[in-house]
Amino acid sequence: MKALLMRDLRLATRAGGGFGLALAFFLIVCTLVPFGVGPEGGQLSRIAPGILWVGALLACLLSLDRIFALDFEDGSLDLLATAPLPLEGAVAIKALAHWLTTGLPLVIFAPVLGVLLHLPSPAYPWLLASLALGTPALSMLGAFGAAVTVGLRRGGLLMSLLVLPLYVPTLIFGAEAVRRGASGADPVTSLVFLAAITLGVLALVPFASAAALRVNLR
Amino acid sequence: MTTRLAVRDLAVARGGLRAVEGLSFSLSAGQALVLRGPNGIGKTTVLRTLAGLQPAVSGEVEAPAESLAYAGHADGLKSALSVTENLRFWSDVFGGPGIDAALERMNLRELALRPAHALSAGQKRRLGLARLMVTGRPVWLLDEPTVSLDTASVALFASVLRDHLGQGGAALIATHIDLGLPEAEILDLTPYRAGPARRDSGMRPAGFNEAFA
Amino acid sequence: MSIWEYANPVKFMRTSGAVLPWAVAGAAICTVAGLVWGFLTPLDYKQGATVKIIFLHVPAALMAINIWLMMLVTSLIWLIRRHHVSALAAKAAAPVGAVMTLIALITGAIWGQPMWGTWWEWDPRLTSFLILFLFYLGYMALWEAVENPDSAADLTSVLCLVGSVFALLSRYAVNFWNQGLHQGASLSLAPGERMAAVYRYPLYLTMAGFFLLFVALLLIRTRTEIRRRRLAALLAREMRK
Amino acid sequence: MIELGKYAGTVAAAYGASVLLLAGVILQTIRANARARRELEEHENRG
Repeated sequence: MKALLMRDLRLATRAGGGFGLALAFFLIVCTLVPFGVGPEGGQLSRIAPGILWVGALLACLLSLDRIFALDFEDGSLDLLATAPLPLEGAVAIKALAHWLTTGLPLVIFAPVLGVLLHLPSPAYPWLLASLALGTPALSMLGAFGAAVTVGLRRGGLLMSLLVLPLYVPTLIFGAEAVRRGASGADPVTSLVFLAAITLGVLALVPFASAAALRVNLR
Repeated sequence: MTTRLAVRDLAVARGGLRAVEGLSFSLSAGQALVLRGPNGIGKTTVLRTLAGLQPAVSGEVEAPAESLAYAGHADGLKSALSVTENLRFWSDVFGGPGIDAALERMNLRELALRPAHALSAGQKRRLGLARLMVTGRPVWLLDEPTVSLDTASVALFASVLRDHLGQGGAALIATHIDLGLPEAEILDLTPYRAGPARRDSGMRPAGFNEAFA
Repeated sequence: MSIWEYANPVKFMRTSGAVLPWAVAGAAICTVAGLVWGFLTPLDYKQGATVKIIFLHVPAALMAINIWLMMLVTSLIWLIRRHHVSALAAKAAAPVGAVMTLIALITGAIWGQPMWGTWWEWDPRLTSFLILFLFYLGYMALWEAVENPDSAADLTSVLCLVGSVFALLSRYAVNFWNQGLHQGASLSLAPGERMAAVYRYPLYLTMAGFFLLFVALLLIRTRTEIRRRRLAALLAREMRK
Repeated sequence: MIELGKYAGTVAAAYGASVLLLAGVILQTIRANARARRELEEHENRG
């Protein structure tokens, strides 16, 4: 387990691993939005929670296909499937590695972009909390999408189509928490729902992902 | 002698059609079996089925849990990692013995710190085979293990294989070249080629492609 | 005789061939009669003629959800009992379900325009149907993308399972997100809220019509899929000779 | 004559769009089925 996690982290952070691409993408999205909607601060601060959440979600999506595609191509996935490690565990570990290299940096970086978008100051703790609670679900669901489409030609585009609808509940509760935080309302209900969804996803989706992987390895 | 792997009346399918059927053999400790047969008969399919990567259509495969190590066409190497890192990873995952013996035996000692992307095709293959040694598993399922190896490396591989057999291991190898292992028995798959599915035989269809037969 | 006998493709072809004319006739009669009857209903005192859209909107929405449920059941049957016809039926149902969802969405938008003053409102019900439509699209795209038919059946079945859970989750999440303008269930059982009989009976008729239409389309499409698979099987066998 | 009042356009558009969509899926179903049947028959007659 630990060996797999360390290997995936090492691969992601080495040259050519694509570490930081997601962050750069997040930055670009948050830079482009003001060009689109105008520089007026009040309007920006109203839509900032949504932009930050959608931006984080898209940045997360960007690197999903790497979770399994590379291991599938070079045969590592065959070998992992025959290893003593249960495939469900391998899936969970790989999703965790994806979260540590993509989700976690996004969470840490988001407040900086919040400044750019005039996010009201009471919302910052809720932004951090909601992203920290929500992004693990994004990684795990993304691993499911990657497992279903691994080995398919043009799998990337299809994966987006499959994964994005699955992101809807997480996005709704996550952005709602920040929005309520920004307006001074109580964001705890949203956060509780968000955490519930994440826990459910973490508990159940590895089984679906491993089943899909086994089908694709046949 | 202990039986490492017993296969009874195995049928495997590819693309919803039976490829090989009625295959029975057993592999005991110290034995090597070479699978032969024309291209496309299903050697790879048999190996992948035995490795548990795809379900058998029918028949039984008996082997102790986690005793099989599979090596396919791809070596499962990460080009950004060094030889040592690659090997240590698989050793950790399989919980096998340390990597030193494998490095030594496959003549990879001088290359130990080199990243895998700087290896030649033959060197990569040697690393892929060294991986088998660190799994610590007794039965090796090898699919064309000697691709891109030169004569010296084939000989090296044969001697590693002989050591493995000597220590009570076993191997099932799909290959067309002579490994220089006179003791290895040959199993030709041609007689087991699946015929047209018989409707009356009560056999489970391999897939929808046979469901109409 | 057990119900699983119908999972045999040969038997399915025979039985479905016998049932099909009745389903087609029933679908045509009920749908056309229901819609014409619906068109002749009097104007609603509040909504005017737009109330006539209900005879399309409600049956389509009902079928959109029920077709997904039917796909869920057939996917489970495939995963558990490995009956190929079951998987093919799920594949055959998806495009019909997607069209039903689209009809529900479009008629909803057209109806919403005069009632709510906007073509599109991010109302929970409309939004959930949009999400359901996305799930249908993803499901169909996955069927198209996977080459090995058995793998495709497995993967789409797993997707259908996971998608069902998330479609339901989205439904409640959307409710939380926006309380909405949409009226409550039209066929509520509470006596006071029941809609007038003039509208109710033609609505039942079009519901039956849409259901039979789905059955007829499902049978034809499943037969198409079985024929395609048989052709593929024959070609595969020839290739090997 | 059917009474439609001021919402005639709305109702007509809803019915029109729905009928169009239904006709589309019915037509596609029938054509795909005819094609599958023809191809299969051709193949069986040949071999």
